Formats: sequence, structure tokens, C-alpha cells
Amino acid sequence: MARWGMVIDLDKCTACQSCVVACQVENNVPSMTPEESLKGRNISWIKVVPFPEGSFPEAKIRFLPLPCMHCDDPPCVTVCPVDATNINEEGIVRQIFARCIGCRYCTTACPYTVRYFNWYEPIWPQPMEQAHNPDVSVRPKGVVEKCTFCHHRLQKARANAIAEDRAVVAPGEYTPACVESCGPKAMYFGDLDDPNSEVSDLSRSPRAFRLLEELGTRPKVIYLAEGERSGTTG
Amino acid sequence: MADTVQQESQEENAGHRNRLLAGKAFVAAFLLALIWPFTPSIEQPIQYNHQKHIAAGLECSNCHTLYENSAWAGLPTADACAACHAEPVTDSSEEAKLVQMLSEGKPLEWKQVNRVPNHVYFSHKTHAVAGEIECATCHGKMDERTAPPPAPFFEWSMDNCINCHEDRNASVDCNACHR
Amino acid sequence: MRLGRREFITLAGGVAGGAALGRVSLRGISRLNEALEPPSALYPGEEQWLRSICSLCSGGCGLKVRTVGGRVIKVDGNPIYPVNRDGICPRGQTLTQLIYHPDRILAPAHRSAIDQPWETSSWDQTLESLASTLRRLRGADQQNRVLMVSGRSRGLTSKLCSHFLSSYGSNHFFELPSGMETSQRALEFMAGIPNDGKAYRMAYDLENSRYILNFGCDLLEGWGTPAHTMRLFGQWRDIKRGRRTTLIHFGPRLSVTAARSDEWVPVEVGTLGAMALGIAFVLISEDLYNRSFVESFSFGFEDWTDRSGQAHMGFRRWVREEYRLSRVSEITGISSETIVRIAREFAAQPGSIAIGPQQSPVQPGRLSDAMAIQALNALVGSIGTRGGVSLIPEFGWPLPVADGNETMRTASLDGLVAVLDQSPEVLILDQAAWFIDSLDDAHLDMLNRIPLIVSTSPVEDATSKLATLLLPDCTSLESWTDGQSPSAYPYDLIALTPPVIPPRGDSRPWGETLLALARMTDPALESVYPWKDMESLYRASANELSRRENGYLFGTQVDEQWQRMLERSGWWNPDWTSEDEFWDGLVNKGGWWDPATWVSEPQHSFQTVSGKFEFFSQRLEALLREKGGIQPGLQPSVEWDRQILPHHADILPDNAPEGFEWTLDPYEPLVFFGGASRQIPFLQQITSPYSGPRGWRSWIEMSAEDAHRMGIEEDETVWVESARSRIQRRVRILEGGKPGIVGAPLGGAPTTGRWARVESTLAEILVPISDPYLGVRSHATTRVKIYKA
Amino acid sequence: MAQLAETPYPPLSGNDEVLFHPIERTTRGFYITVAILLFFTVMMVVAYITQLREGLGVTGLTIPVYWGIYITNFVFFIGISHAGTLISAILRICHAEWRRSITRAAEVITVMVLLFGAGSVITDLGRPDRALNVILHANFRSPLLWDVCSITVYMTGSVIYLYLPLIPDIAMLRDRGKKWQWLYRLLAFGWSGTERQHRLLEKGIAVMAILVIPIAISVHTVVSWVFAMTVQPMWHSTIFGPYFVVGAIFSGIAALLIALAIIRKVYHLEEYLKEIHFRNLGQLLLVMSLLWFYFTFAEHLTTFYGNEPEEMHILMLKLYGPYSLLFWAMVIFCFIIPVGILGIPKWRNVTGTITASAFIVVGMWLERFIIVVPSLANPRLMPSQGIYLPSWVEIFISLGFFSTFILFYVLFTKFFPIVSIWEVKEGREKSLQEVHERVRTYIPHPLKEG
Repeated sequence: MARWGMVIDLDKCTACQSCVVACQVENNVPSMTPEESLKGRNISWIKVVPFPEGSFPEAKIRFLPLPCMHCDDPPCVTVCPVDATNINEEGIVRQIFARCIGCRYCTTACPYTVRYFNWYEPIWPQPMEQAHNPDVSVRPKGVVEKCTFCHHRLQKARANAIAEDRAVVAPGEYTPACVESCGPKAMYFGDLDDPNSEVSDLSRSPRAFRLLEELGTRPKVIYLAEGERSGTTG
Repeated sequence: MADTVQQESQEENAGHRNRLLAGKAFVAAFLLALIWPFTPSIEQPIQYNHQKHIAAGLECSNCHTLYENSAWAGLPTADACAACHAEPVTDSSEEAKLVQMLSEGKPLEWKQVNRVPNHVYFSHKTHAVAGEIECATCHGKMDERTAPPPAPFFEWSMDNCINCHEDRNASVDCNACHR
Repeated sequence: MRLGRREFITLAGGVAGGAALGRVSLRGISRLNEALEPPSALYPGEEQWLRSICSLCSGGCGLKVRTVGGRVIKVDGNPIYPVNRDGICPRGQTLTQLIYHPDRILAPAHRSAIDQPWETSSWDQTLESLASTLRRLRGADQQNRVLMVSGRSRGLTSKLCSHFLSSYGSNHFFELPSGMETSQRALEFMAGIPNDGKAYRMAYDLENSRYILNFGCDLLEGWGTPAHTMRLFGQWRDIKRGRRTTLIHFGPRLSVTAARSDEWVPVEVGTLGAMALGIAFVLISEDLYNRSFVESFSFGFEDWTDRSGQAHMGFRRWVREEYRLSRVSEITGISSETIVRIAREFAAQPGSIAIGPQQSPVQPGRLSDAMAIQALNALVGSIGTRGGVSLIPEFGWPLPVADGNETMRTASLDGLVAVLDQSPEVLILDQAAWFIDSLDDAHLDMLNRIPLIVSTSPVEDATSKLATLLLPDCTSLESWTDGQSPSAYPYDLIALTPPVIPPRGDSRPWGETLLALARMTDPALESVYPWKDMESLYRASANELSRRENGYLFGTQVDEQWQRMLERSGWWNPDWTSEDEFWDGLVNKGGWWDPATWVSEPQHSFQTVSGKFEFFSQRLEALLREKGGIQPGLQPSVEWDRQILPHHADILPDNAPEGFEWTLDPYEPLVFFGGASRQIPFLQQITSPYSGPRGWRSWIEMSAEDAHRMGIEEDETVWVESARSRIQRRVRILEGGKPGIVGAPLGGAPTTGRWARVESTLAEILVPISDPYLGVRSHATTRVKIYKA
Repeated sequence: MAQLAETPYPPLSGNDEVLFHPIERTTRGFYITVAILLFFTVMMVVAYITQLREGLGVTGLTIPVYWGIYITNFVFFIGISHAGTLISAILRICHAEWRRSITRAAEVITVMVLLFGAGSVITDLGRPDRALNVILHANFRSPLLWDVCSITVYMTGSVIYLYLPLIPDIAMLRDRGKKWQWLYRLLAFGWSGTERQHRLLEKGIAVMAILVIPIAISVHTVVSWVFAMTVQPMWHSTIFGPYFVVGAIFSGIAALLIALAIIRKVYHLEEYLKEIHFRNLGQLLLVMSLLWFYFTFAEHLTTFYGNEPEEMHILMLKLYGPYSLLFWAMVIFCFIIPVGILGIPKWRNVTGTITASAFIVVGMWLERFIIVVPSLANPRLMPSQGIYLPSWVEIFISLGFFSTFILFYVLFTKFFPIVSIWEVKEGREKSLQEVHERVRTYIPHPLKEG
């Protein structure tokens, strides 16, 4: 059984937020009205968070693309009173929109703040609903939603694999939308349990770190710290 | 305390019983009212005869073109019908209706009978091709139908899905179907 | 307790009733649940993956489009399109929101004045009314009262626009400046271009650069082709490629590029040229420059004497005397140590390149700065080399017409504004929201006096707000779309894709509209453009292209390597043998390109007066002589040389008026790059990666230090006042920003449509600064004061 | 035994007619009060309908402040509920004779306020229509489900505990034969006042009194665990259980005191709710105030010394940042003012105690708010998104909850005696004797020695 994980090379990220939009388009995330947007209620399953470091002139801003960490020990799953969020054998943490009661306990329990709530019925000004991805459900108001690692793509990839009598989804056959759209190729996706996969290779890099590891959540999104600048002499 | 209850007057008891009966009637009515209207019958634009077409040698995939290679089965387009019915082949009144529609260039708007909820990912390909499940398992014997089904043959509830998945050792992971 | 019959009935009834009620409520609730579900999506239908090209900026990335049941669901990068290979910028992603935008204009419409309601009309009617106006003006020999401003700077439609105007008789065609104009002019002056009438463009081989000095370019915010630059950035830092490319950013503003560079050197405003010359000083005085290149292939490095016997100062002496480290350090505010360190690193390895200056339609930079930057490239010998800079012939879609003359493409904003003064009668705004964005209220008043303004925008935007005639274009996914090498891209490339979906509503590709307009205006024009639609025009154009004897149809990256290898051994194995094969290949593969365009061997023949790279540009000198010099009456002397050699000149007056202590630095954020896209909600939600998703209105960026001193909080509204006017803006506090510098994005809230917000434009307060050589604006950095609203 | 018969404490007699007055006579003031309270209830309904139709977007909640004053109210109301059952049970078990006239008033608070505590959570749900999923698809790992369980048990227990001592009084009302006969007949459950019934009732009350104490403590512990079981800074604390329980009892007593003072004034029950009740409860309040301060101090000092950056960030926001006003108001309301008033014996009178109580109730609401909001508003990986301000919907719903709670309370006094008549009577008739006997058993017997 695969254990899906993502590696994000912060050294390559240009903070273009292509991943953010790719995710929204792929997953039928409604765009907010200006009023709601200004209230900070945008839903973006992956967002780019700036981390300014140091002051002028030694300032640096690090940009962190922040999807759901798909923790191996997700704090959100234990607190859900109705089992509407769960982690499956492949380590994907998901939200069952049809069961969620909207108590938002998971959103408060998540130390990464990557779970989102539908404050209103999603708005699709006519005819924007034409672009709905039929593979992804449209969430009703009042439920929590989150990054699914584009799970529907795995469902499709697996359907293909089954149809072709393959036991497993081939590497590269299943890629979330954010990873696919990344211009500088700063994002990698694959099976962390496969010792030969690119992600498991990168996850062992000395630059690799996980966010808020000290909380014991064991995230499956692994970041690669910024690389060292090349030596001064050629 | 039961002693005391027994000491209640007869009249009181009768009134109590009446109220109880009324309550029961109310509950029954409530129940009926809730169940009754929820099996709407679906009207199709053409009273398509599956039996006749299948007997004539058509395969499911001739009209439901997508079911073998995508999540969706696909509904026949006007073009698909026009391939044979540009001119009337029989003297059926339904066919006449179809030919009329085709000649006017009206789109053929079939109504979807079987519909899984919005939050479910269901793949025809996985079920029909990889899982080798007969169409009839979910759709009933369409080769015997002379008119379009007014309601789904299979009740699309999670329990029914899970029962079948368990019987066939298919995945019952929430994520396998919920989208 | 005794259980009698009556009690039993009571009990049983209660139990049954309770159970039934329970069941019913459960059922009822689940029904309610279903009722509250959003309506099920449309019936999906067949899924297809098609190819297209993005038209949201001049980059023209290749797209992979997913459609289901004839609806566009998702747009991604085309993996075999060489420019972007898979990646795509956030703007391209939002094509779905553009196509299905609720404010799409779906039919031609007209109105008598801008305060009147729109009336939709048929294409024939609308075109006829426009054609009759064009006929009338042509009859009265007033063709020059017809103007066209276009937002597409590349591709066949763009060529058609300019050619149409020139055939019609007007020479007022303007298109979106690429921002590279100043750098290109500098390179033309110093390295020269052949005088063969062909178009040339500047290209950087950044893929192979190892050490990049970036003088103010917002590389990661829409420079060149956003997706291409991002791909390059990823490659520079790809561990698998071995050596990491170092990126040093010079510029006062802590831009995303500055933040993501290996080093940010926060020079003072307008001192990029001085910085470049400071680095040149180190290279020269420490003898680090490329001796073989400079000695053999450059002119004006050492002191020289011209034909008239006049002694001239060489670049070496000029820099050593005028740009001593202490002075440069004083001008730029950067320590000498930093300058020396960077200069040594720059000279230490091959593949070093200096790019710049900063670019945007409002601040294309100074020619003198640009020349200083190119001088650095010459000092390290990076002209025409691997990883360097070069001028290469512009290669694009040929317009297959007998008379190939085009209206000169006047790309400057100032030139355009000057024409507005000549009481034009027809103004055609072809996807030109960028243009409206750069105008202030006084300019807009001038526009309001034009009797007929035509807008081609597919959605309501700033141009449709001004227009009295709408000729809705469709998006690139709804029509035949082409692509060609974007600016600074080092390879020849052309691409073509058929429509992905039919045009929405009654919208029509602008190219076809133009062909129809030509037919209706004049039989003479009709004979020039005999094509009925764009497809046949592309076909004709492709036939011309098929006769070229180089390049390949698009392929994978492996193909690319293989083809380069072949070319290096002198082989070329064409993918086609006939016009038809070429056409089929073009449409099926999506395009043609030449991965071997970039000459990897240094090309050292320069088309200058001296035949060498000129530190002292004799072409510039000739130009100045023609114009009578910058300072009238100045005779050839050392003072004269000063004007021609790369130099630094202050752009802002030293003595700022009281209180005007900030410098406003306008820039284009990625999402508004090129001026459009304001109406796209997904883009408004990601306007800046600095402070989270808070779009839908414009802002200024202020350093935390300044904000703290002023007691200004994040998101507070302030007045920004320049010598001209004042506007309100929200403040975004930038941790680590340079004190005294205020970043101000161009673009902002949508001006029309359902999400319109009233906001004064930045142009209102900008005080443009002109370049003394080119006569067009070079900067719009403006002294401002800021106070709480 | 012979000696006891000679006790100098013969049964007292008295007339409790005044206790029936609120039920049997309706004043104009009552109608006005109900009308005012109903107004707020209607506003609440309007606000809630708005919220149901539009979605939770009409609240001031945002990303990341997903919980606001609904949850604050929830914690607060559940805290107040500790007034009744717990206090009355403890006093009953301790045989504190002064309890007799206040237990009912306290128990009613518990039952009524629990409704609104549970209601607050329902209001907070995005999909109240799916609330039953909590039972259908229960996930027992979730502290919220522990809450559902313990509150349900507590609710049931409190209702029984309120109802049992109410039976003899209802029977009394039934026997007086005035309005609402059918109701009283139904509820009296055939009480006829026999010896056996009395024995059963006493036993029932005694069992419930003992059961209800651990349940009550568990309830607020579990409420605190909703927060403490997450890893959010300043929530993840081991002392949250006892801290919340202490705070709950603290606010409960304060609420009870206010209720008693109003009942006393409005229904002229000065004879039943005497100065001594306020004095005693005031003393208890003083102790709780000190205890509360001890916990607050311990909690914040630990955070401060731990100096964990995430926790320190939130702590500093509370001490000096945007929440400092609320924080220091809380300290003043819950500690400085109460201790200042109640610490001086002279001021521990009716006016003094209810003044302190009023401050404490407000202060404790602030405490709940300060626990819920700042930790949420400043998550680890997100820049602060400003301060959360409740919208009109939230304010009206909260006001409505308070007013409807009071309305229910007022209505209760309209139907049932707010002072337990039979217990007062029993006290008058038997307790002097009982106390005398009991106290004698405490005293070392000098007679035997001789």
C-alpha cells in the first residue's frame, strides 16, 4: 500500500501562487465575493504563506506553500465527533462532506490552519459553474473542506490501473493539480514508502524538514530548506 | 404509584385513549406524507424501447458510449439516433416524434434516472469493465423493458453500496467513493 | 405493576409511535440533507485533452486543456511546449474563469454615448457602421485620425492589426511595450544590428547562465514569459543540474524577486547604472575582465582618437576616474565590500550575465543605465555566448501579403498620448486594458472626446467602459491561436492550435473581424487580405514557413537533446517534406521551433561602425549629433564623451520638497502583468504573496520600519500625495523592506462589471521622468508624502 | 434517649402562604418582564433564521477564528449550570440547614441554563440539520462527543434532581386545586405524602445528590478538554480540567446570588432568603475567587516561565496586546473587586455580594472569551488576521439566549414554588431537633467519663 506524500523545494518556489489557483480550479473551490474575500474568508486548500526573516538590509522573505500536511497522526481526525474526517490506509486525510456537521472542531484543532469552512452556499455566478470539475463534488454551505491531495485523481488513476490489470498506480500516474502546475518544478509527489521514488529520496535529503514536527503530527508534506549559494570562486 | 393511576376516573381514561389514538393517526399520516412524494417518476422525451433495440442487435455501448472507458455511461446524442432514424424505419408514433425532433434540430434531452449523490465518485469503467458487474445488476433487465424506467432499479444508498462492496471484497474505505 | 389490556395498548402504542416518529425524523432529516445539497453538476459527458495557447500575456504559453462534454474544466501547461513545458502561471489557470465569466460580452453592441445603455446588434450591422466611418475618413484623406492600441504584442493577429492599419493609411498603431525596449536599444547601440530592414530582438540564454546580476527586473513577477522564467528559476536551483546559478538582485524595492534571490542589494532609487559602473570599476582595476574579448572585439575601452583628431576618453579611464568605489558606494548606498565581492564573483566564472534595467510599461529604465549594464556583459565577454545576451533576428508568423510594410510599432506611452492630442476620430482598443491602466484622469478626459471608441475585450473591462462600440473577441481557447518566441526567449518558435470549444455566444476572433472589416471598408483592402477566416490565413502563413530549412516540430525534452546533438554535428533531419505535412505536424504537435537557434560559439562580428562591441557607441553619437546633442551647443570634448559613455545620472531631484520623504516605486504584480485580469476573482484573491489573500483593492507596500515610525497599521488607509495629486491606498507592511521606499502595484480592483470598485488610478500621482536620449519616459518613481486618511 | 425527649427545641410553626403568591397572583410587572424578555427572544429567532438561511457567514467568524462567542457562551452557560445541582447537592450532603430555601432556585438555574449551553453548540453548527450524526456516526475519540455524553447525563441527572424534591410541592399545588390542575396532577405522580413515599423520596434525593456531584465535575472537565486535547497554544494545558471546574462553580455561585437577590426582592421573600444566605454564599464566593485566582496565576505563570514561543506570543497578546483590555478587566472583575468587597465582613451583605456577583458573571464570560479567541486568532503558521468582532447575528442570538434563559426561569417561578416549601416546612418542624441531635454526636461525651 502506497503512502502518498509531497515534497516542496522552498529553494525553487517563486511564490507565484500557481498552485493556489490550480487547486481552486481543479477542486471546484468557489471564488469569494470581494466583501468576503476582504474578510479573509478565501478558501484555498493550498496557500502561500510569507515568513519574513530579519530586518533591512539583511531581510529575507521565505514563502511557504501550505497545503494540508496529511499528517500520519492528524489532530483533526481524532476530534471530529462524527467521523467525517478520516485518514485512510494510504495516509490521505479526507473530509466526508456529506457527513460533516460543521462544528469546526477540526479547523481549530489543526495546528497548520489548513482546513476551511463554507461560510455560505458557494457562489458560482452564471455561467461559471460550467467549468465545474465533474470529478469533484461541490460542497454545500456549512461544512468543512480541505486539501485531498486531489484524491479524485487517485480514484481515476486506480480505475485505470484496475482496468489494465495492474495492482498499483504507476509513478507519475497520480499527481495533484498543484504539483502539476508548478512552473519551477518545486513540488514533487509520490509514494513515500517506495524507497526508489523521487519523494522518498528527497525526503532523506539533509535539507528536508517537516512543519511543526515537534507536535508529533508526522506530516507527509516535506519541505526542502533553501539551498546554499554557490561558492564565491568558480 | 400505580395504585393512584388506577384510581383515575373512567372519563379521564377514555379521553386519554382518544388522544392517544389521535396521536397515532397523526404519526401515521406524517409517515405517509414523508414517504409518498419521494419516488418521482421520470418522463423521457421519447418512450424509447430498449427491448426492441437490443433485439435488433444494438449493444449497450452503442448508445451509452462512455461506460466502458470513463466514469460516466453517456447518454445517446441526437446524432446517434439520427444514424438510423433520419427517416422513419417503422410506424411507431414515438419514432415519428423522434424524427420530427431530429428534423427540427432540437436537442435530445434525456433525463438522468440513476444519479449518485454529488459527493460520490462512481466509475462505470471500474464497475462494469474491471469489476465485471453485469449492467443488469444495477439497472435491471433493460433488454426486457419496452419503455424507459420511471425510477432507478437500484436504490442508491450508502448501505446498498457498502453491502455490495463487502460482498465482493471491494474497498470500503470512505475515500474510495466519497469525493 | 399489573399490566392490563388498556395499559398494554397504551404502552405498545407509545412504543410504536415513538419508533415510527424516530424513523420518520431520521428519514426526514436525510431528505432535508439531500434537499440542501447543491444541485448536481451538469451531466459530464466525454472527456478530452486538447491543446491551446494562452493569450493572457505576450508570453503565449502552451496549454493542455481538459474538456468534459464540451466544457473547459481545467487548463494546464502543455508538456511539449518548449517555452513552459508543463508549468503554467496562475493567470493561465484562470482561463476557465475568463471563458465563463459572468460579465462576458457575448454579442456586438453599440451605444450613442457612454452614459447611454447598450444595444446589441448583428455583426453585419455593427461592422458596416464602423466600415462606413473608416470609408468616410479615407475618402477625406484623414486616415491618421484612426488609432489602434493593441494588447497583443506578438502573433499573426498582432501583425494583421498593424498591417491593416498601414494598408488603410494610418500610422498610429500602438502595442503593449514588452519592457525590454530600453535594454534592446542599448544593445543595438553598443553591439549593433544589421541594417537589413528585418526585425531583431534581444534574447538571453538564461538557461545556461551561471551567475546573474539582475538590475531591477521583476523576474518572478511577469518578466518575459512568466512560466518560462519560473521554469528557469527552478532549473537554476535544481540540485540535479549540479551547480546552482546565483542570482543577485539590485533594486530598492523588496520585490518577490529580491526576496527569492540569493542576495538582495538594496540600492537607492535610480542608481542601477552607477551600481553597474561600480562593478565595472572593480573588474577593471582588479584586472578581472575578459581580456581576450575586450582587446580583440571591443571599441572604446582604451582612450582613442577619432578621424578628426579629437581625443576621446576610453571606458577604462572613464570608469576608473569617475566611478571609484567610494563614490559608487555613496550614490548607491551599498558598501564597497559588497560591490567588490559581487564583482569578483561575477568575473569568476563563465556564463555570467547582467540583465536589466528594471522594466515595466511605466518604467522601462534609462538608456544610460542599460548601456552600463551591457558594458558589464562585454567586460565578461558574455555577448553572444552560452549563457549570455545576444540580438537575434525576430522570427514569427509571416503575413503572406505582397506588400510587407507595417506601421511602425510605436511602443511608447508618451508617443501615444501625443497622438491623442491630434483629435482622433476612431480609437480601436484591442485588448488594451493595460493602456487605460496607465492613463490618468486628464488623459481619460481626452479619450472621452473621441467620437468612436471600439473595444474588443471579451469581458467587461476598462476599455469596454470607455467604448461606444463593442466587437467582442473570444478567448484563445475559442479560436485558432498562435504563439511565437516570447521576448528574451533564446529560440525561434511558432505555434498554432485549433479552437478547443466553439466561441461563446456571438463572440468572434478579432483577426476574423479585421478581415471582414477590410472586406467591407474597401475593395483595395479586400484584395490585400483575400482570406475568409483565420484558419486559411494561418494555412497560407504556414506554407511560407514550411520552406524554412531548419527547426523541428515540438517534441519532448529528450527529442530536444537529440536534435541539439544532431545540429552540433551538422545534421538536420526535417519532420516534414511538404506544405501539407508541415501543416498537419504543426497542428498536431502544436508548433515548430529551432532548439539550435542560439549559437553556442561566441559570435564576434558586430554590426557597428567599428565592427566591434562599442563601449563608446558611435551610432548613439551620430544620433545625438543629428539631434544637436543633449545639451545644445556642447562641442566634442570629454564633456561630450560623458554623454555617450555609459554613465549615471540622478533621476530624482535631490532637494525634495518638505515632507515628500518617500519614493514611490510603481511595479506590475504578476497577476496584473500586462494590465488585464482585474475581473478574475481567483487572481484578485492572490494579488500579492506578501500578506495573504487580500485582493480586490489596490495597496502600497511600506517597510515595517516606516510604518512603525508613522504608527501605521497593516491594512490602514493612507493618503499618498505627490506634487500632482493625491490618492488613497491601503497599506501592506513589508517586514524588511527598505525604509523610504514605497512599492505601488499597477492594477487593482476591477473598474467595471459586477465586482467594480471605485479606486483612483496610480497614474493620477505619478510624475513621469523622461529619458534624455529616447525622449520617452524612463521612470515613474515619484517623491510622495504619506499620511493617515 | 429520655434526655432527648426533653429537648428545648419543639417544632416551630409557620405559614408559607407567601411562597404560593408568585404562582397564584400575576402582577403587571410580570407581564412587562415577560414582554421585554420575549422581545429579545424574537430577535434571537430572527437572527437565527438569518443565520440558517445565509450560513455562518453572517457571523463575525473568519479564518482562523472559527469559534467565537457561541462557544464562549457554551462554556459560560455550562459553567453557570454548576450553580445549582452541585451546590445544592454538596449542601444537602453536608446537611447544611441553611440550604433549604435556596436549593430549588439553584437547581432550576442548572436545568434551564444547560438547555442554552447545549443550544449554543447547536447554534454554532454549520449544519444543525445533521446534528443527529453525532449519535448516528459517533466517534468516541472526539472530546466533543464526551461532551455530548456528559452533558446529556448531567441534563438527565439535573432534571431528576430538580424534579424529585419538586414532587411534594407539586402535590401541594394540586391539592390547593387552582389553575393548571391537569398539569400538577400529571407531575405530582400520585404523591400523597405517605411515610413510604417520603422514605423513597429522601432516598432518591440522597442517591441523586451523590451521583450528581461527579457528573457535574466531569461535565466541566470535559468542556475544558475540548480545548485542552488540542495542541493549540494556551489551550493544551493539564490544569484546564480543575481550572474550568473552579471557574464554573465560581460563576455559578455568582449567578445564583443574583437570582436569589432578584427573587427575594420581587417576590418579597426576605423571610426565606435571609442576609445569612448571602453572607454564607458570599464567603463561598470569596473562597472560589481566591481559588480561581490561584489557578489563573498558576496557569499564566507556567506559560510565562516555559517561555515557549507560540504560547508566549498568545500570552503577550493577552497581557499587553489587543486582548489586554479584556484580560485585565477579567482580573479586576473576577478577583480584585470580589476580594475587595467580600474580604471585608461588613460588606458581605446582600448589596455587597450581588455587586461582586455581577462583576464576576461578566468577568467569567470575559475569561471564557479570552480562552477561546486569542489562541485561535493567532495560529502558528499564519499572519494575524486582525481581531474578531461578533456580528449583529451573534450578538442578538447571545442576548436572546440570556433573555430566554431568564424568561424560562421567570416562567418556572410562575408554575412552581421557587423555594422548596416542604423542605422549609420540614426544616421548621424537624431540623432544630435533628441538628441538636447531630451536633451532640460530634461532641465528646463528658457524661460517660464521670
